[in-house]
Amino acid sequence: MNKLKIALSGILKNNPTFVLVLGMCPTLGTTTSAENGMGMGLATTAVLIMSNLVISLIKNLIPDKVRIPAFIVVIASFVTIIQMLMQAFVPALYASLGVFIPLIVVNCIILGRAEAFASKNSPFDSMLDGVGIGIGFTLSLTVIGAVREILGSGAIFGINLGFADYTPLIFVLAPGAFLVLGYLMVLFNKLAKK
Amino acid sequence: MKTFPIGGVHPSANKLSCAKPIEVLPLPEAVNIPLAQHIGAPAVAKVAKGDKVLTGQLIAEAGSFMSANIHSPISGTVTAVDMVPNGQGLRQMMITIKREGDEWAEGIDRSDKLVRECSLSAQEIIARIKEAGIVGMGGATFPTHVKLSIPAGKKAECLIINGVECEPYLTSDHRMMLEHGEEMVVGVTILMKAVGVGKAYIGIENNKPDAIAHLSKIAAQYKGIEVVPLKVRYPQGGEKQLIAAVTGRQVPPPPALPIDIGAVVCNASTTFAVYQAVQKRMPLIQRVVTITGKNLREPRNLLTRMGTPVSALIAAAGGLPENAGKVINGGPMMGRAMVNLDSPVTKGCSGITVLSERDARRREASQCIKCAKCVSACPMGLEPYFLSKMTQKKNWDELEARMITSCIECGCCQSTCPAYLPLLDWVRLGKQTVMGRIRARAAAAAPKK
Amino acid sequence: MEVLLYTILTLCVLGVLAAVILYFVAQKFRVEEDPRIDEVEKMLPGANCGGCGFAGCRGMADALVKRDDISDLFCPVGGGDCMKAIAAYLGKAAAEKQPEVATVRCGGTCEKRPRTNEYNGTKSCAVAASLYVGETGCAFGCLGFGDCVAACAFDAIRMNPETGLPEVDPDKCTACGACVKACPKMVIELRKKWPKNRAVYVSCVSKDKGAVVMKACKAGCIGCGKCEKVCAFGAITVENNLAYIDPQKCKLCRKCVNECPTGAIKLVGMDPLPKEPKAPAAPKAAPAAEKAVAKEAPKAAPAAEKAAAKEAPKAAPAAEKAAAKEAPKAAPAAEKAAAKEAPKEPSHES
Amino acid sequence: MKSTLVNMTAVLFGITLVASAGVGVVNMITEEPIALAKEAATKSALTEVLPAFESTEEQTLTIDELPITVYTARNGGEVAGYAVQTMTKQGFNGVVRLMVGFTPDGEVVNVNVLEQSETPGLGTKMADEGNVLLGSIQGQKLENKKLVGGKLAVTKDGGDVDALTAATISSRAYVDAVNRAWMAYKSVATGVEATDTASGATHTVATQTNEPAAQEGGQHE
Amino acid sequence: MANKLIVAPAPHVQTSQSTACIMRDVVIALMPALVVSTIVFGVDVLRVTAISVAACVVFEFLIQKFFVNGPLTISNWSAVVTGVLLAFNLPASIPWWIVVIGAFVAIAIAKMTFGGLGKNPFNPALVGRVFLLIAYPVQMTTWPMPVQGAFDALSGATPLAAVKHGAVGPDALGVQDLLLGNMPGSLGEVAALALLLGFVYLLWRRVITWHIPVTILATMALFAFFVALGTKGTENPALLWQLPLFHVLAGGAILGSVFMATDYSTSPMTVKGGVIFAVGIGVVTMLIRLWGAYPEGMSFAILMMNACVPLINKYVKPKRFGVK
Amino acid sequence: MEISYFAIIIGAIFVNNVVLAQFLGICPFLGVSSKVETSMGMGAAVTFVMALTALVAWPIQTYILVPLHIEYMQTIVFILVIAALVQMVEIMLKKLSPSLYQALGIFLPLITTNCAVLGVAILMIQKEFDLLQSVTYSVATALGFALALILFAGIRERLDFEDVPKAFKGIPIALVTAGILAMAFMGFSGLV
Ligand SMILES: Cc1cc2nc3c(=O)[nH]c(=O)nc-3n(C[C@H](O)[C@H](O)[C@H](O)COP(=O)(O)O)c2cc1C
Ligand SMILES: Cc1cc2nc3c(=O)[nH]c(=O)nc-3n(C[C@H](O)[C@H](O)[C@H](O)COP(=O)(O)O)c2cc1C
Ligand SMILES: Cc1cc2nc3c(=O)[nH]c(=O)nc-3n(C[C@H](O)[C@H](O)[C@H](O)COP(=O)(O)O)c2cc1C
Ligand SMILES: Cc1cc2nc3c(=O)[nH]c(=O)nc-3n(C[C@H](O)[C@H](O)[C@H](O)CO)c2cc1C
Ligand code: SF4
Ligand code: SF4
Ligand code: SF4
Ligand code: SF4
Ligand code: FES
Repeated sequence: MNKLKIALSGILKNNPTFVLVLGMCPTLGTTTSAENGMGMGLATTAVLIMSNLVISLIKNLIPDKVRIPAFIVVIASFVTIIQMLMQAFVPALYASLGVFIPLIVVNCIILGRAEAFASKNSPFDSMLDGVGIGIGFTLSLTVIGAVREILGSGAIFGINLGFADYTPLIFVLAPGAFLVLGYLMVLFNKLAKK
Repeated sequence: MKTFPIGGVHPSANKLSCAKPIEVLPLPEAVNIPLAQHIGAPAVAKVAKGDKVLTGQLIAEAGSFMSANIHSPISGTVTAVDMVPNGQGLRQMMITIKREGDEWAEGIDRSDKLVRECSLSAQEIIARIKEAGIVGMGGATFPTHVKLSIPAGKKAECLIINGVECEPYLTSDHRMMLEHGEEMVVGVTILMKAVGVGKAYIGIENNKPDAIAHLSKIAAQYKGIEVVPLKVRYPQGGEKQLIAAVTGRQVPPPPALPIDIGAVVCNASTTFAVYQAVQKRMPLIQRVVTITGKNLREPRNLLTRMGTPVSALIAAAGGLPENAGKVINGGPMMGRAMVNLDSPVTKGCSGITVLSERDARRREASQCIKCAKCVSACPMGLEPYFLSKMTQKKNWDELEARMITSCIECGCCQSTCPAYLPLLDWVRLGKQTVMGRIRARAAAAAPKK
Repeated sequence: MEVLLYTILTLCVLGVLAAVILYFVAQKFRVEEDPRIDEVEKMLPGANCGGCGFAGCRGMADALVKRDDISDLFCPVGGGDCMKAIAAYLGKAAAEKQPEVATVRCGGTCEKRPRTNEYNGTKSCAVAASLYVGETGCAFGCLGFGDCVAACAFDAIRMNPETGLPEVDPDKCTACGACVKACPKMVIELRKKWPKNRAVYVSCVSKDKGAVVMKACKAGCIGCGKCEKVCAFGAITVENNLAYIDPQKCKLCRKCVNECPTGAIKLVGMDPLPKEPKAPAAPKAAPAAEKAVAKEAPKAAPAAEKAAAKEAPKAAPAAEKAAAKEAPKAAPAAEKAAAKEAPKEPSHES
Repeated sequence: MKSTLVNMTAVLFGITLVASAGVGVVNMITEEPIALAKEAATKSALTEVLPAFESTEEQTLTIDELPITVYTARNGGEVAGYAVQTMTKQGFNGVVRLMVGFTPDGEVVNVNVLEQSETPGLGTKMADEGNVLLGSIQGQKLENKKLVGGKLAVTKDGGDVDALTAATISSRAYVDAVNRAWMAYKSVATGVEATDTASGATHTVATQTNEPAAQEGGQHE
Repeated sequence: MANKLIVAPAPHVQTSQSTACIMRDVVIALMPALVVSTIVFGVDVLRVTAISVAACVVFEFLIQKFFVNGPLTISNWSAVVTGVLLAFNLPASIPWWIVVIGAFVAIAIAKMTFGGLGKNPFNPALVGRVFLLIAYPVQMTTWPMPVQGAFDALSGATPLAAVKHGAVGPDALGVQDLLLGNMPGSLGEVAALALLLGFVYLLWRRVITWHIPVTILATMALFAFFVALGTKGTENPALLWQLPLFHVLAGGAILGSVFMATDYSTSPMTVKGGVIFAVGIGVVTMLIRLWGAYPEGMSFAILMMNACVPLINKYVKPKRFGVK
Repeated sequence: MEISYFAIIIGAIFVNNVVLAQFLGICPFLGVSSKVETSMGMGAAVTFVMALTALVAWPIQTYILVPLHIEYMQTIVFILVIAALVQMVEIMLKKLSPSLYQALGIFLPLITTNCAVLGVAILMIQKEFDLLQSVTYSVATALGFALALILFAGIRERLDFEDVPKAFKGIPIALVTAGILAMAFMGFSGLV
């Protein structure tokens, strides 16, 4: 398979958010601002790349019955590592992402890619897949975060755009997350079709 | 005032011809007699091309138990036994007779004399009814002798005469009750004897106060016959609704029948026909047909021989008006729109309604607004909107579970829908399909046993 | 260091415990199952996302293995390739059969069949059919409300507003038969699909007597029987005032087409024979050709047809044109080959 | 691979071994930065609400069933002030956590909102600089305020703390938390148990490295 | 006969009460309340209503024109109803652009996204209202005082808010004030009497049946009665009728139960279902009013029960003829 | 910490509904909600697993992780235990009660990757509940999940029935609906 294609397919064709509709919890829960969305996306990407790599390395060693526990331990280890690193070096972001960092473990994207791709492909390809999907995820989350931030708090990446008094707060709250994602998905599908 | 328990609508009555006495329509030059004028197997023709027949002569015999005899309504020569288009343009086997005078078969008492006494046994009564080829004249055309033969193990408790005539426009039963009330009540006593009950009710909506008064007076002279005035509401004339209105009891969903709760229902005109058949040996060769419509010059009630072309009735009412849009065999709620005006009047035809083009054309349907008016209008407690939509989605199992087979096709739902959705169009289709599936299932299950 | 030790200890103990317990539980509670379910599950992406509508990939695998018709099951993660692979593994690809195409057997266009009334009910053939004869005088023909069009999942059948009749796009039609089932008038038939979508068929289903037909429709079959007489292969029978061409016996010789007084026999993909038919060789050549390839499912076209193809190059695609021109003598062989190949095409298309 | 007992166990053992070793090592590496980060966070919260100080000492009390932490800030041996990490559950959306700084004689130095999930634009104004709530108490001794039943109260309830516009609930929560802080302060600074405190002071740990009650992750927005 | 005969399956009669006719009746039924509201709050009321209606109609038109294919349906008046009801849920002092945003949410998100009239599972006007409430809480909870005879004790809070925060008791406002609308509040909720007039009109025109509104109000009254009984009822018997009456008359109880809970597409299709739905609304409303953070719970309660409607429709079937 | 069970239950089901307010378990919420019956099965399965998780995770945290000062291993340990547990239950259920397996078991693999389960385990520790409170909290949360799922499935069945605009079919309309539902659920805020 064309290596570039593997990496790129995660952005459009296999976009984890808009096409595969996986990993919805962090997608909704952490996108109160562009920055948070991006942070979550990057953290997930890191875990994704590493777990894809490791899983494809050890894929042949794992007996069927313990496949899920084994994969999950690998993933969870990386998540814990990321968690500790973030806690140590970007404590503010860590605080605002809250419980969603440990929950990267159960992000369906990661286990999904592990099973769907990494357990069948070579380590390098798997890593590329992780990169592609990760970028797709990060981009989606950033866009959703940006839209919510603009609509909800009249700012982007924390920069006030000057109409904060007129913006509907609801977009940084739970209902806004669903609405923004819903309409962005329609938009994405329309654009992707063209 | 009594009425049925759920649903129903109030279409404007438009009983234009209710004050018009019954008149006799001149005999037609030729008649077409369909062999299938009733529910069940078609009758079997007993005559062939070229045969001479007399008025009242048997020309086709019941093809099986669930079938009915057919008699010639005129005298003359059989010119054909062939496929002829019916009112809906569909080909149907009919006997065509060219009229030559009006010579009656023997044994038929054509006098007006009222014969009260009837000494026949129940079997004999039913035999005479069968011989006269009587079928339900309220529209369903169910062979009356079949209905009166109570199956073993069941017992009739009361007889209900359907004098409701809840369809807008139609007045034939109304006029019949007014002008032949005496005979009809005798008919009731005969029917009571036939099914072995001591109690009969005549249900009449209270928009016919004259008929209620008239029949009450007559019924008072007989034992066990009671006239029940009913609150005006369509489809009070529906068999199940009428039973519920009169007795308060509800016929369970299909396949249960009225007899399961001990009721037998006969239409008022049928009852009169029964009187004539039993007491006068008069076969069912003519009936009162209302020809009506807002734009007709002269709406009338006409005593018409079977097989007479509908066009003759229209001509007798002053011809088809300039703006006529629809000609309906029956009333506007349940009647069938016709394409072929040369088609014959049959045993089940109680009226011909002519609508102007403006009234005839359906209004443009929009989308359902979930007003639930159809649900509350349905006298069977169904959910017409769901049934209609699910038929379109072909979800037959769900349709069966939602009891689509209970639908009596009264049209309340569709006529009340503010979005003008063609609900019954679909429900009817769904009902047919589901009934087909049920029958197929029964057929598949049967041989195993 | 102590913490590190505890960490390793705890996790390893838990890991081993999990493995041991899982092993014994799996041993003790083993359930025999169709092994293909496991296989199919492995072929699925395993995201357990529920996107297929089943609870997890195993549910989907189970359905794939157990259901006979898997055409409406789809895994959004795995995509089309994945589904194809599984179908191949399970051997559930549609069995190959003689190619057929839906054929609308009604020629009663608006022009040939005057409207006698105006239908104002639900625009559905089923509804109209259960009510009455239809907008025209013909009690058998197409009602024109397009139930068949709605039934087709492949967009292969369209209503032609000019004629008021549905038209099948033979290239899109998969012969699934949905339209045949949908039509309450039984106007549509699945007929043998000839190469280049050629066809000869009676485009009428009216069993009315000739006189009645003529009154209702100028294009109807009046049951005169002329076609039956002219057909050398006994492919045509007239019953109940209606001619029927058996697609298995018909050789596309087209003689009947010119014979029909009302034009009820329709010819597709070929030019008609010249009005005064000569082609003396044709009938004789045909049986021979037939014998030669008697075992082949779609029988080879007679030589006469080849001649026609030459005469009407515009009707035939370029490739065939070339072949016909280059080696007119070899044409039958080429055509035979084409005919043999043809059956496979539609099933690939689906 | 086939699932036999040996290889199942071996594989899971191997994976958990490597994984735990890896995670353990990273933990050892990050332990210190994490602690430092946490300390920095606490410290910055403390410095914001207190006058300059050198060291703190921490003490956890339970007041009205909620854990309240009092940091006694010292300059040398002298008490520089008290910072009270206080909380309430009466916010519009649940928990509100404040850090309230007192001078040794009970003047409110400053209030820092540590955690709240009030409605943005309404209740969240309590965290804005110079909001009316803070304005009502900053630089004042609380016993000099108009008390209702011995407690601070918003104007609507008869007190004299101005409420945030259209956010009385949040304001009440704020005041409730400050009341708690005040009691904790009194109990630590004067050694007298607050009058209506259910249970008294618990343990006192005099180290700075001890984790302050972690900020809960429950907040979602 | 001029033309060909027309043929269609029975029935051959149709009601004259079209969709547009029904919607127009709802608008007419809302007019008394509009008049009272204008008297209470001044011309601002007309401004807000006009903007809301215009915005709803324009949005519906634009969406149908450019995004959905299908016939234009703005002539069926349903957008007008949504517009008026949305306006009735806003304070008179609301800035125009918030009204427009609310109308957009109501029409574009809550209605047209789902396919338009009759397909939306949630009440559009209420979605618009709740959206605004959450998005612009300050503006949405700033109530202007009635132009005449301002009611001091409330100082700009609605009676419900005032009672909730304990500023006044439920008897602070007389029944007369509640009925005639002499209190701060949203446009449509202040005039109980005018709303009841509309109710009677709708009943008379057979647009709605009494089941849902009456059940909601009865549930609320009962709930309040038991609460009063459970708390101070024994000491203060007057509360036993004051609290129920107050909760039924104050706030959006009547507006919501008569006009918004009865919205066809978002309420159950059977009478039995309607009663379940209505009891649910009554209970949830009182829960929120008494113990929740919001002083007014009607909008949330209706939306919440809207979510249950599909389940109710699925499991609650009408009384079938002949089935016991 | 004293918290009334009533408050925990109401809080977890309505006020802080997992799906609509906390954004946990969204994938199965969107995936397994097209039929009411299916979503009931899923709801029951989640309830069962969550109760089990609380029963196991709480002792592990209290008696292993905390005493050994390895709280940072929480994520790994919990998820390993949950995954093994779910798989075990699945295997056992298949054998012991095929009918129950048909109803619930088929949802089990989905639940391993349902972040609501791990999320609840982590949150209940964060909230410093005792064992009984933890179990109450987990079950209530699961019920909240089931409630949202079932309501949602009802609405989606209706949407399917109603032919919503093509562009919105499927997930987008489900998200918009969830948004409105979340708005409605905000009405419960402050209830406890
Ligand atoms: C298959 C069949 C069997 C029937 N058997 C009886 C019967 O045994 N006794 C009876 O009183 N009516 C019987 N009926 C008549 C119906 O109850 C009813 O009178 C008839 O269908 C016309 O009623 P309608 O116009 O309301 O449809 C039967 C009808 C059908 C279709
Ligand atoms: C909706 C509906 C309305 C009916 N209205 C009448 C009516 O007004 N008068 C009547 O005699 N029969 C009416 N019928 C037919 C009766 O159901 C029933 O068939 C008839 O009373 C039985 O008597 P018969 O068999 O003598 O016709 C109606 C049927 C239906 C389904
Ligand atoms: C969407 C919304 C969010 C709200 N958020 C808060 C809040 O965060 N804090 C608060 O005290 N009240 C909040 N409220 C409650 C109301 O504004 C309530 O009326 C107010 O707290 C009491 O009114 P008052 O402060 O004007 O007297 C909110 C109301 C709405 C509609
Ligand atoms: C009795 C009745 C009540 C209505 N109530 C509302 C309402 O509360 N909110 C609204 O947006 N539309 C309402 N409408 C208008 C219309 O039904 C609504 O826009 C539909 O929900 C759109 O599908 C109502 C209509 C009627 C007939
Ligand atoms: S036609 Fe059928 S569904 Fe419609 S109202 Fe009558 S009984 Fe009910
Ligand atoms: S009457 Fe018409 S608009 Fe009303 S619910 Fe029934 S189908 Fe829908
Ligand atoms: S429905 Fe099937 S057979 Fe008919 S046209 Fe379409 S593909 Fe062909
Ligand atoms: S072919 Fe049949 S289904 Fe198709 S339009 Fe004609 S009548 Fe209808
Ligand atoms: S990310 Fe939470 S369930 Fe998928």
